[in-house]
Parts: sequence; C-alpha cells; structure tokens
Amino acid sequence: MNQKQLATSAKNTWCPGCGNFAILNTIKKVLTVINEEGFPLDKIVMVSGIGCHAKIVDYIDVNSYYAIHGRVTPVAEGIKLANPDLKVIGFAGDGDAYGEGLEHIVFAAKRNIDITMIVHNNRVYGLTTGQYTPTSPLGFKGRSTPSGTAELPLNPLELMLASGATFIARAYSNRMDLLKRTFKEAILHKGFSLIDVLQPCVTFFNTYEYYNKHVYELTSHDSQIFDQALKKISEWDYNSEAPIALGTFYKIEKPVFEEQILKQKTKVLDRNLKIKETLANYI
Amino acid sequence: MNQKQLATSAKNTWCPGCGNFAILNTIKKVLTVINEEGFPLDKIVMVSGIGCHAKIVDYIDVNSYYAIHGRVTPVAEGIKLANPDLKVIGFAGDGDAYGEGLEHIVFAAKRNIDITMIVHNNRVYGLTTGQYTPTSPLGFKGRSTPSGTAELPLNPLELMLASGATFIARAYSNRMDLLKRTFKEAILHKGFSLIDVLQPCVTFFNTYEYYNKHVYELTSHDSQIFDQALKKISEWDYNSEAPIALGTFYKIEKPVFEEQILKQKTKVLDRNLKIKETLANYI
Amino acid sequence: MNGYSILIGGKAGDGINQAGLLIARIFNQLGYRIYMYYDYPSLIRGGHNFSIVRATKNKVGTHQNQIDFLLALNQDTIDLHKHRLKKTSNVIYDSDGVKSEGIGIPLKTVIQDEKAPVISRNSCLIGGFCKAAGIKYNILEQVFKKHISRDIELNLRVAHRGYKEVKELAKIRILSKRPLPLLTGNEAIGLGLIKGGLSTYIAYPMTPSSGLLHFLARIAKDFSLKVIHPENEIAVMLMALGSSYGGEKTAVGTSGGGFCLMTEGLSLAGMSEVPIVVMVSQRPGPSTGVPTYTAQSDLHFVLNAGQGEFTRFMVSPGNAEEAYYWSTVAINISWRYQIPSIILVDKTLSEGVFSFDKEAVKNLKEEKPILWDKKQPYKRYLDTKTGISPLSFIPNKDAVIKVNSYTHDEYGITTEEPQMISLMQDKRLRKEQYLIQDLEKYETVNFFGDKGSSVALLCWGSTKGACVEISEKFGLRVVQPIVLSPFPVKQFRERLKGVKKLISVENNSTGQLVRLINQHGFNVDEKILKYDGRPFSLEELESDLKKVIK
Amino acid sequence: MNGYSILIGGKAGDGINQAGLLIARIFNQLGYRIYMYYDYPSLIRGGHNFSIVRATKNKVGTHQNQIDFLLALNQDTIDLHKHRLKKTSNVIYDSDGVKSEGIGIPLKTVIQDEKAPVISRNSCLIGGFCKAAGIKYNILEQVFKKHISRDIELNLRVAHRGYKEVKELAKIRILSKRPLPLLTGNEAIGLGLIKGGLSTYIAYPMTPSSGLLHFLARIAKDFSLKVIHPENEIAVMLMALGSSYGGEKTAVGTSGGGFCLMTEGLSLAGMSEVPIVVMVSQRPGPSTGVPTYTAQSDLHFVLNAGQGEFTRFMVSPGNAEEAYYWSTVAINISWRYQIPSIILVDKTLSEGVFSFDKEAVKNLKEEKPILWDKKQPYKRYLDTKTGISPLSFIPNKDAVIKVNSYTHDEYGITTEEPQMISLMQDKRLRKEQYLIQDLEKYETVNFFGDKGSSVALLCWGSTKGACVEISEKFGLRVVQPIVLSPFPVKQFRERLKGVKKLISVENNSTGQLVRLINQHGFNVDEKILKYDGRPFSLEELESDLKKVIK
Ligand SMILES: Cc1ncc(C[n+]2csc(CCOP(=O)(O)OP(=O)(O)O)c2C)c(N)n1
Ligand SMILES: Cc1ncc(C[n+]2csc(CCOP(=O)(O)OP(=O)(O)O)c2C)c(N)n1
Ligand code: SF4
Ligand code: SF4
Ligand SMILES: [Mg+2]
Ligand SMILES: [Mg+2]
Repeated sequence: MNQKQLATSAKNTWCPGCGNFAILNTIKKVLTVINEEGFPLDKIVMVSGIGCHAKIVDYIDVNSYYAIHGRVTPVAEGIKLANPDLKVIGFAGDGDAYGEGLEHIVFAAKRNIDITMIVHNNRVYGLTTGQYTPTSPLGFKGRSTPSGTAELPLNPLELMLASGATFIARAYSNRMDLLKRTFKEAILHKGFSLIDVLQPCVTFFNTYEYYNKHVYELTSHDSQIFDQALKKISEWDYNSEAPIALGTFYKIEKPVFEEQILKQKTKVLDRNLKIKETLANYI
Repeated sequence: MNQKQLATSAKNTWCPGCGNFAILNTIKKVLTVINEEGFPLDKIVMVSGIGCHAKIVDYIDVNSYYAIHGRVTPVAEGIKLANPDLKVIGFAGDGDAYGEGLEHIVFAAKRNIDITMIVHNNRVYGLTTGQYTPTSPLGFKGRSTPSGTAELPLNPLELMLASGATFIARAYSNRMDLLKRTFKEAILHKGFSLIDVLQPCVTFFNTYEYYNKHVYELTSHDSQIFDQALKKISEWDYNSEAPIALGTFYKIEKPVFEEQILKQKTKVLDRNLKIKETLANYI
Repeated sequence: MNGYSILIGGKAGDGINQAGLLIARIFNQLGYRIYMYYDYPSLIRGGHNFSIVRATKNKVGTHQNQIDFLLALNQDTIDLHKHRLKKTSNVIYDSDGVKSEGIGIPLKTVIQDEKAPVISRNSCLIGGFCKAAGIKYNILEQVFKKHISRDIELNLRVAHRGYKEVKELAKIRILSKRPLPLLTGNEAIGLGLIKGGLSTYIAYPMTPSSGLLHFLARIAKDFSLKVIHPENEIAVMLMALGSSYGGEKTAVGTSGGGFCLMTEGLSLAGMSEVPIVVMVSQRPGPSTGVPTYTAQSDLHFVLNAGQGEFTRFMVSPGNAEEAYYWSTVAINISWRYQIPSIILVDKTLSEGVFSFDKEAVKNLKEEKPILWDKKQPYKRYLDTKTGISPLSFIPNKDAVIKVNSYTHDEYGITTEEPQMISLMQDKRLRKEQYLIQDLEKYETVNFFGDKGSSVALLCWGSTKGACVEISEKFGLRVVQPIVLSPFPVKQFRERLKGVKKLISVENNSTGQLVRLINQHGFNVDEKILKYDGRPFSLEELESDLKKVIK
Repeated sequence: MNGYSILIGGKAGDGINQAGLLIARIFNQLGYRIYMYYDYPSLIRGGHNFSIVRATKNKVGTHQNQIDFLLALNQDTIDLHKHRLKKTSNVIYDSDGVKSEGIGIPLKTVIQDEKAPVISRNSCLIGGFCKAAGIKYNILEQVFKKHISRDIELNLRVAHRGYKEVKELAKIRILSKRPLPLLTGNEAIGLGLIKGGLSTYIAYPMTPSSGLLHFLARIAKDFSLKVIHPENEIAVMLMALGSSYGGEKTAVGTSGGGFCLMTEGLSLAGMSEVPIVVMVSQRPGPSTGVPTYTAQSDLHFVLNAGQGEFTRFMVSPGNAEEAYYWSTVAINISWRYQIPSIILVDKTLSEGVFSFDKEAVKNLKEEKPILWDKKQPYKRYLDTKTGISPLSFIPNKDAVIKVNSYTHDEYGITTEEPQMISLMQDKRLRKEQYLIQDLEKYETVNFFGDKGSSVALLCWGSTKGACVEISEKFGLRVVQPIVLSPFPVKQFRERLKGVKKLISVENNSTGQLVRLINQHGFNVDEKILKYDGRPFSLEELESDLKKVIK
C-alpha cells in the first residue's frame, strides 16, 4: 500500500494554499507508515464532520463515516465500541469540535475512549464562508460579526486537560515533520487523544505569517506532568501575542473505556435458551 | 416582601431530607435580603431545567422560566440579553448542566455573560430515579449502570476555570450560612458565576455523612489568583477521598458580554424611514 | 369480564408498583391473565401512586374504573378511589393511619412489632388481601420468595401477620391455565430486540422509555449486550450510528424531547443508509408536558422527523406479544433494508404489565442482512433493483466501506451532480416499494371483534386494549394498523371492507391516526379523543362510545 | 417573455454572484425587472459557479435554460453551458484562457496591464458585455460606483478596457420603468421581520439561511438590532425563547439539520406559549445532502416538528414581496397568538434575487400583542375565550410572570391533574380556531393565470415563479397556498372551484404538498416532481407539463 493507492476518484476542492493539504498529505504518510509497520489499513476508520476539513475523508481511500456537523466524536466512539480492534481517527473542524458539539470531546476525554481527534483549527468557519468560531480572537470580523466579536476565544487544550484527556498536542500544518510525528504518536496512544492542528485558512483567516513567527517546538518538556502541561498549554491563549508551543503537552496512561465496557461482556451461546430462562424469572 | 410572600400554591414534592430544601430556603432568604437592600423583586428571573432541582421555580413566587432538561443556561442568557437590568439566576441539575447541555455553561463562561448558575449537584439523576451523572464517582451503580460506571467523574469547576468563568464557587446544602453568603456574592458578581452546590439526594445517593466528614471552608484563599483557584478546585476530584473545600475559589472582573452587545445598539427613531433608506441602497 | 380488579394505592416510595406486581403474580399463579396499570406523578416521595391489577380469564389490555378490592396504604387512596367501589367491593386499609369502612389492619404497628422496614407495610397489606380474597398463603409465599430479593423473611413475617388479621370474604377461583411471564411493554420490546440480534443498546434516561434502558442494563451480561448511557440524546444517536456502521445491531430509545435531539441523526441514518432501531415512547406534550403519564401525540412528528425524504419502517404494537414480535421484525427490517426502524409506543404500553404468552407469537429468527458476494469490486451504495446495496463489514481486506451524509455516488464519494442526486434519491426511495411488498407477508393491520360488523373502531398502539374489549360488548369490529410506515394501504382497505361507520379512538387531542389515513384517502365518521394523560378505562370508552353509536 | 437571459460563469472565487448582481443592476437601471438564479457547489475556490440573470419587462420568478448572452471567465462555462445558446446568442469570453466562438477579450492581459486584482476580470467582462449589448458606459459606471466598495477606480478602468475591446452587437431597449431595489429572498424576509418589530435575531450559520444572518448582522446598527451567533442551534432556539420571554421580538433562522436541533425548543415554545419566529430554508436532504442546492422536502417535518400538539403558523412565500409581507405577518401573528410562526423557504427563494416593489405590498404595521389590563391579578395562562392569555412584561411590580414547559395551571404552576391537562390543551388549541378566522382577512391562497381554467397548477414557495410564468403560455390557472398552517381550507376550496385537473409542481421526490392537501380531502391528478437539487427552469416545466396535459 502506498500513498497513491490511498487516493480516491474525488476531485480536491480546497483553496490553493489551504492548510488542509498538509494535513491530508501527512495523514496519508502516517497511514502508510503504520500499515508498513504491520497495522492493516482495513482496520482504520476515518470519521469527519461537515466543513472544509471534513472533505478529507473523500480524498483517502479507507473506511470512513462522513458524518454531520459537530458530531465526529460520538460517531468515532460508537465505531470503537463496536470493534475495539479498529483505529478510529476523527477529523473535525474547530467550529465542529469546539462549537456545535463541544460536549462530545469533553465526554470522550472523560471516558478515555481510545480514539484520536484531529482538529483542523483554522479558527473560522471555512465552508460557510467565514464566521467566527470558539477559537477566533476577540474582535474577529466575520460575516456574523461585522463589527467584531465580543468574546474571548476558548483555549480548547486547557479544556481538554480539565476534561481528563490522556493525550493533548498541538501541531501546525506548516510544520509537516512535527505534524507527522504527532499524528503517529496520537494514533498509537492508547486512550483519548486530541491534536489541535493550527491550519491557516488562506481565504478567510490567513494566519501563516503570524504562526510562522510565533510557533516553536516543545523541548525538554515532561508531558507526564499536569502542571507543566498546563503551563505550556496556557502560554498562548489563542488571543494575545505570545509564543505558540507545538508538540505533545500531555500524555499519560489510564484505563480505556471500551475495555471496561467489554469486560462486562460474556459469550452467549444460545440466545433463545437465555430468553426462555429470562422469561421464567418473570413468571 | 418577606419569605412567606415568596411562597406559591404549589405543594412541595421533594423527599423529606432532600438537600434541595436548604437551597430553596436559602435562596428565598437571599432574595429577601437583596430586595431589602433595594433591588426590586420583579427584576429577578429564575430559570430552571427539568429534574428534582428544577421544581424550585414552582415554589418561589417570582418571575420564572421552567425550561427543559439541559438548557437552563441559554434561556438565562437570552433573558439577560433582552434586559440587562434583570438579575437572572439559573437553577440546574448536575445531569442538566454538566451532562445533557454541558456546552452551554462553557460558552456562557467564555462570554462572561452576567448570569448566575446554581447547580444542585446531587451527583445523580434524581427525578428519573437514580442513574449516574457526570459527577458520580467511578463504579457508581445506578439503574443504567447496575455493574458500576466505567468512567471517572468530571470536575466541573476545573472545567469552568478552563472556560473563563469569572466566579466559581462550591457550597453545601447542609452549610446554610456559607450557602447564603455564596449565593449572594454570586448574584451580586458582575459576570458569569457558577456555584456547584453539593446537595445530597437522600433517596438515590445519600452523601450527607460523607460530606459532613470531608467539607471545610476556604480560608486565607486569594480568589483572584488562577493558580490558587486551580489548586483548591482540584484538591477533590469528585471521586477519591479528599478534603472538600467550600467557598469562592475564583473571582475576577472581566467585561461582560451583554454590554459589548448593547454597545452596538443605537436608537432608531423611524423604522419605516430606515427601511426606505436601506432599500435605496439596494437599487 | 369474569375477573377481578384490585387497586392498591399509597405514596411514592411506598412501593406501589412492586406491590401491584406481587398481587399480579399471585393471580398469575392462580391461572389468571394479567393487565396492570400503574399511575404515578413525577416525584420520588409522597404524592399519590396507585396500581390497578386486572386478573381475568382471557387476556385483556386495559383497566376498569370499577374495582373489586381497594387496598389503601394511606387516606388518599380511600378518598381518591372510593368512587370506584361497587356494592360487592372490599376495602382493606392501614388502620394505623386511614379512616375507612372495610377491613383495617394496623400496618404500622405490625411492622414496628416485627422491626420491619416501613416499605414492608405493603407486604402486610398483601397478606391481608390474600386472606380476604381466599387465596392460599403458600401462593403468596411462593411469589414472595421468588420476587422479593431483600429481607424476604421479614416480608413473609409481616405478610403472614396481615394474613392472620383478616377474615376470608371472598373465594377467588383458581383457573386451570398455566402461569405466564408478566412483562412490561418495555421488557417485551427488549426481548424482541434481543431475539432479532440486538448487540448494543444506547440510551439516555427519559420516562417512559427508561424502563427499556434499565431492563437491558440489568440483563446485559446474560446476553452479552453493550448497554451505554452517554452524555445526551445527540450522542446516543450518533454513537449508535457509529456502532451500527461498525457492524453491531444497535438500538436506541427515548421519548419525545429526547427524540427531538435524535432527529438530525435519524436523517443521517436515512442518507448514510446505516441501520438503526429507535424506540420512542410517548407521553403528553408539548415539551415536558406530563412526563409520567400517557399520550399518542407524536405520530406525525416521528413519521416525518428529519430533513429530507427517506424510507422508514414504523410499528406501533398494542400489547406485550406484539411488542416482542414487532421489535424482532423492526431490527430485521432495519438491517435488511438499511433504514431506520421505529417502534412507537407510549407510557401505557411501556409501563403497563401484561401476561406474555410466547407461544402465541409466531417464532421469528434473526435475519442476516444482504451481504456483498465479492464478485464485483465493493461499492457501498451499489444501485440495485431493490435499492438495497449489499453490506460488507469492517475490517474487510477487499472492501473500503465509505458512508456519507452528503449525497454521494455508489462508492460513497460526495456528489453534486443533478443526475446522481436524482438517481440516488430514487435508489433510496425504491427500498420502500420493496418493503411494501415484503410486508404483505405480515399481518400489518390487526382485526378483532365482530369482523362482519359495519361499525368499526379504529385504533393504534395501546388503545387497542380498551377497543378490543369494548368491541365484544357492542359487537363491533376493531381495526388496528400495527405498521404505520410504510402505511399498509392494501391490508387496511381489506380490513375496512363493509364498514359503514368508522370511529377512531386515540389518546391525543387532534386525531393523528385519522390525519394519517386521510392522506391515504380514508375517512372516519367519529373521533373519540382523550388527552388528559390517562389511558381510556373500559367504562370511559364505553360511555364515549355510547354517545356516537345509537 | 420579451426580455433577456445572461449567464456569467467561472470558478468559485471569481466573484460570480457579485458579477451577476452587477449585471442585474445594470438592467435594473434600464427599467427591467430582474430575477437572478445563482448556482454554486459547496466549496470556496474552484469548481463551477454561474449566475443567470433574467431581465424582463414584467416580473418573473424563474430562470430559463436558453440564454442570450454567455459570459465566460473560464472554459467550463463554455463547455457546460453552450447547449443553452440560441442562434442569436452571443458569447463573450476570456481569450487568455478560453477557447470558444464569439467575442474574446484578453482579460488576464488587461488586468495585468492595469495591475488590477484577478477578481476584477469580471468587471472587464461586464464592460465588454455592456458594449456588446449596446448599454451605455455611464450606466455601468453609475452601478459600479454605487455597488463596488473596493478598488472602484481600478474596476472602472478594466471595465472600460473591456468596453472598448468589443463591438456593439445588439441594442438592449431601455424601458420606462423606474429601477427597483434588488433583494434576495433572505433580505426581503429580514426587512419584513424588521417591519414587524424584530429586535433580536439569533442564528447559527447554515446554508441557505445564513444570508439572513449576514444581512441582519450588517444592518444591525441601522435598526438597533441585537444579532447573536451562539454555540449551536440548540442554544439559538433556547436563547431566543429567553429573549422573547424577556419581551424582545425575536427570530431565529436555519436549515433542516439545524432545525432538527431546534425542535425541542419549538415544542417548548408551544407549551410555554412564548412567541418565536423561525425561518427555515430548505435544501436537498436527507442529512447534509446537497447543501448549496434547493429542495422543498421538509414541509411535513417542519409542520409536525416537536413532540405534542400545538398551534403553529406557517407561511411559504414565493417571491421577495411575499417574503417581505408574510414575514411581517408572521411576527405579528406569533406575538398576537403567542405561538411559533414559521417562514418556510428554500435555497431558490433565499438566495434568488428579485426586483422588489414595496409599493406592490400592502402596508402592514407592527401589531401590539394583547396586554394585561391589570383589572384582575395577573395570570400568565389565563383561560380566555380565544385561548390567548394577555401578556405582561418583566419587570412589572404587579405581576409575577411564570412560564413553564410542564403542563401548568393558569398561574404557570406545574399540574398533573387530568381536568387541568385537558383544559389547558383545549386552551392552547383554541387559538388555532381564532387564528383560522383571523386569517380570513388575508389572501392565504394565491391565484394566478387564467382563473377560469379547469386545469390548474398547484405549487408552493419558490416553484410559484415557474408555474405562474408557464401558466400564461398554457392558459392555466395557478393555485399557490401561502399559508400552510393552519391550512386555509376555505380559501383553497374556493380557488379550486371548477378545476377538473389539478397538477402539482414540487421540488421534492414524494409530493409533500399533495400529502398535505390529501389530509384535507383534496386530491391531485398529476404530480410533477423534480429533486436533483435544481429549481425548475421554465423550459423544463414546460416539457414536463406537456407530458401531462394534452
Ligand atoms: C447542524 C448544522 N448546523 C450548521 C451547519 C452548517 N455548517 C456546515 S460546515 C459549518 C462550519 C464549519 O466550520 P468548521 O467546523 O470550523 O470547519 P471548516 O470549514 O472551517 O473546516 C457549518 C456551520 C450544518 N451543516 N449543520
Ligand atoms: C431531552 C431530555 N432528555 C431526558 C429527559 C428526562 N430527564 C428529566 S430530569 C432528568 C435528569 C435530571 O437529573 P439532574 O439534572 O441531575 O436533576 P435532579 O433530578 O438530580 O435534580 C432527565 C434525564 C428530559 N426531560 N429531556
Ligand atoms: S475556505 Fe479556508 S479552510 Fe476552506 S478550503 Fe479554503 S482555505 Fe481551506
Ligand atoms: S430523589 Fe433525591 S434529589 Fe430528588 S427530591 Fe428525592 S432526595 Fe431530593
Ligand atoms: Mg474551521
Ligand atoms: Mg442531579
């Protein structure tokens, strides 16, 4: 399996220069590598929401559920619960994961279900032509807020930390090597992982220059320590000018939800017999 | 206006011993005090969800919107936006505010809209007869999880801190004096405030004894400092045995959303004229 | 109807549902068929709860206003229900707190004597009732031993005290029928789904659907089910679709307000053609309404829920056997056609208790879905004659399985081409045509009473019970469509042959089934509607009926 | 239809909508009436976008397949649309990138020469078009100056270059009518709501409803509106109800998927009797479907959305004037009756551009709701003859205003009493009866074409445009119910008098209006359905029509 073989018949319709291309190319590479290392591609499932980001599932020839806006996470969770042998990767937008359906990442993190969420965070609603999202800076002028927003952005990674996520990272589409390492690490992590990928939207919020100036890669960071993670995560609040750390902020081990659920399962040999027995209890 | 006058024709249907009685009596007292201090009662609006807690609006004779499960916050926000002169107090359950509609408290906190959320946190779904909620301890045996839950609880206050809430407190229905002080402080706070009220459910999760043993009141705590707030908030994770701090963890000043929104408003004298002018721009 | 009605009442927290069930089980042992109605307000302690147990020779499915025994744990029970008493009725009450005629037992004293918990007052009362009704103590003992898990010795002791306190007043006949399992409608649905291969149930609690969640959670281990209760109904539906796409036969359950939050996912199921079974149990709306009571007022909402047009299967069973049977059908059809199957019930059916006769139900098997034969490269949305595209499951080395909420081509890739849009819409709708044919082999429209009568009652779901029973008295025909989507026009027309006067009986305020049959060119002559949250009692329906048939 | 059709096409990002609008505005200045259809896939850059501008003497509301001018910014535009050309049509294209017959203008060269941005290619093309069409440059100049906000000088320069490059090929007649504002359906709705007193608009973006959000956000300051875009559609609806309860006239807008998430709140509005206006703009489903295209496939969903039974007002306007007028009615009725008012449109109406003649619209005023007269102690849910309880607003020293999602008594306190449940359901439903009477004073069912014809087209919403225009050719009657709930049975029956053959024309795959009229005892003889995401063009409808009328 090579990257070419991962292509589909779909025509790519992202804007030239969009940060999504790097995400697409990188995930293809990572899937290829994982596959070469022995994990079968047919055990990979991609899930996406609705938005520019979401088109990624049309562009990669692996199993996928192209779902609805804001609901990537529960779909991914359901797939994982159906078959814990699969690697389930969710591709969400910032409007998607941090706005419309914010509750789901909180609960997936709380459960520590072993799925990976890749958030294409362009800090704007791309596909609906440029409204502010939960991570847009204060005063952002979008089509629903022509005089500028009146709210500070969320720091989604701080929220993830507070929710009990066991793997939290930030990457930047324009730093493809780190992107690749982070994707792989997250996918291989056992437990809930979320990567906030800074993904410039050249059309509605072109942040390349800004990020190029401010990003740096975490070094000598102990990702097992909550306080260190928090410190680095809160260094940049998605609003003020500050250094923007990239890399894995937090990574710990905790029991995963699906195993707890499956523990409760037993093998039933004859359902009809069991129904009979159950009914007998109700006489 | 005295407390008696605040009564309605509704018959109270909480279980004898329920922590909700203390919340009811305390809020009545606080409303009476606020009123005596000059704030008119007809500018108070209560909003509630659905659950045992929510019945509180039936028991107090002030303006109220008895809304639906999980949606106390947006209703309260809408009322505040309609008339910023009102004091809007939301009464929510833990299933309500931390489960079904979790996203709303995060966004209300992010916006710093000046409403007060009082969460009757009995750590169980009371009215639907005892299922686990987001703050039930690991292994909780409710009717939907007879073998015990497989997930750790959320710490809702940590989540609120990560969401930008400007007033975060915890109280205990069985410590009525602090409850009263905290309610008043929260209602008078300008900005989004949330109080997690530990409220034992005698029927489905009787925690009186446990709390009586573990709670203590915060002293020499600087509620303006994020790190101190976090430290005290995370001392107890709603799961393990630990001291349970009561009081105001965090309290800071930030611009409030409704003022930002209203700033954008102007007075229009003649709508018809303005429509004509607008149409002229479209010729 | 050659049987008995026993009402037991008290406060919430007195264990009235459980007490009613114990009485029902005692009659069950005596060879009676059971129907139990349980009435309770939305609160946990206090208020007034009551159960009416009907024990009859032949199966019934509704309660009567008039009762033979009134068992009162508190004064309310007497005050609120004494109008139900006939001359021959007996009252048994807690003489420690209740003023009444009839037989008093000092329940409080007894349990204090025995150091038994307060809740065991009802055991004592049941003991007294058994004696009064001439039911042997050993029947009580047998039932208690099997069905009381906690403090059984204490309970038996206080029951025996009750038994001794009272004189025999009647002699309930023992019938020769074998006892049957007593199931709520929710439990029957659960077992029917299991029979059809259910492997995962996902739900968020909401009365009156929660019973299904609780039941399946309780028996999960026995059937190796995954039972999940996530953050809200949106997560429920979307997780369920993920699970189903992952190959697990998955169902969800809720009531109106929760169903609202599932509608977006339902439409996704329609477009992505991922099977899903949805149990919706109705209660009076709008909005929170009267959450522990009953209504049939969501028919058109559920029938039309979700944007766009897609095929859905919907059934509304009218008793436990139908609930069991049609739940199996629902899951089979959902997977065969890759469409949503909806089981629409209400509080009356969900929480009502029925004698369940499995032998009376045609035995169904779990059906295999239509699977890919590997002859051609895999296309998830292959356009076929029936509109059904063969399934393949993950992982499959030879198939990439792409499902999509956008309009898509056969492979599952998004399209905006006009021809493909129409073609795929046709493909999806075509399934309905085949489903209609397929359904011809089922009895989709039930038929009771005097089948030759030119006056017919039209009902659906839980109102069936009252209609069937009353029809015997009036010599009426009863027509009950069970399948509501796709509407079984052909069978319905046959059932109506020769009907001159059609009278609909519904638990709603506008006549929703009437509106549905109107769409198909049928009309009714009269509507009998009840929308106070309570099901029709036999007597109520009788008196309403008398107003429209002369 | 004595007019012109101009198609301009290019890639997303080429400014095709804006270019079409400029052309429309130029014709507007020449005294023409405008209808513009804009077609674009769901992507931001690339793909193929086109606008068809129709400029006619009398108003029309649909596009034609055949065009008089084809303006091509890229090769696709030629390849995809050349079948639309007549013998007399003219093609103008970018000779720097397109191969075609007709008139080439080296657009790329021109803008490079002028150092103008790429997007200004369309200005150059419009310049060339004006010359070819014999339209005076000063008209172009006037329109550009008014409607281009950025780089106007540069745009005029390249437009002039285009103007000079081309020879005059035709001479568009100047008509004597005064120019009218050109509005999208969404904008007309926005102004109609404002006219009715809108003070707060809350929405989450969703095509094709977003235009209303963007428009109201843009003009918010002019009308002192609060325009809020919260976290999701659930928050939208619930915030809106809070706002409305707080006394602000509030509306929300969305499309099918977002509407799903509002259904629970809608039912809450029904029960709590808090007024709300909901604009729903349809697109092809199920689920995400084809998000930037059109459909009329949510009628029954919207009509029945939300658990329980409650009165709702629903209109479906068919052009900008109707959108304006009925949006005012919708907000007035919502507040008068304290019920949800729904404005159901679709992409075609929402994003189509219409000449808007305010003078042709009956002038309506913002109506005051029915207010408490302070004579009796305040009861939020006072049971009145009409079912409408007088309103009081917070703060009011003398009134405590309690609204409730549970069934409640007159004061707003929760109840579970059977009599009160029925009584309050009757109260709420009674409003519908009064609303029906009230609506008699409006033209709830439109009537066009040959009103005596025994063959009638039945349509709703945006399909009106094509039906009305084609009816002239065929001498048909057109019946268009605008109010869909409560269904105006009386007026509808009158409009159908003498009809022998009724043909429904709908943009969906099952005939949803047909199903609705079936409920009221009406039938159609033929259905013309289109469900490929595109509206009917005049020619398509003509050919479909020929198949069913002979
Ligand atoms: C329930 C619902 N609401 C709204 C929409 C419309 N919608 C489609 S994509 C989108 C926003 C996408 O933003 P984001 O998730 O950030 O993705 P991006 O396009 O930026 O990649 C919205 C609001 C929808 N499809 N469904
Ligand atoms: C959308 C929706 N889902 C489910 C319910 C059923 N329901 C009513 S109250 C409740 C839980 C209440 O729990 P909580 O908020 O903790 O309140 P408590 O009763 O414990 O005070 C639920 C699930 C509902 N009313 N609406
Ligand atoms: S709009 Fe933005 S996010 Fe979407 S494809 Fe274009 S550049 Fe990328
Ligand atoms: S069930 Fe629990 S929360 Fe509800 S009233 Fe009883 S004690 Fe209180
Ligand atoms: Mg985005
Ligand atoms: Mg609770």
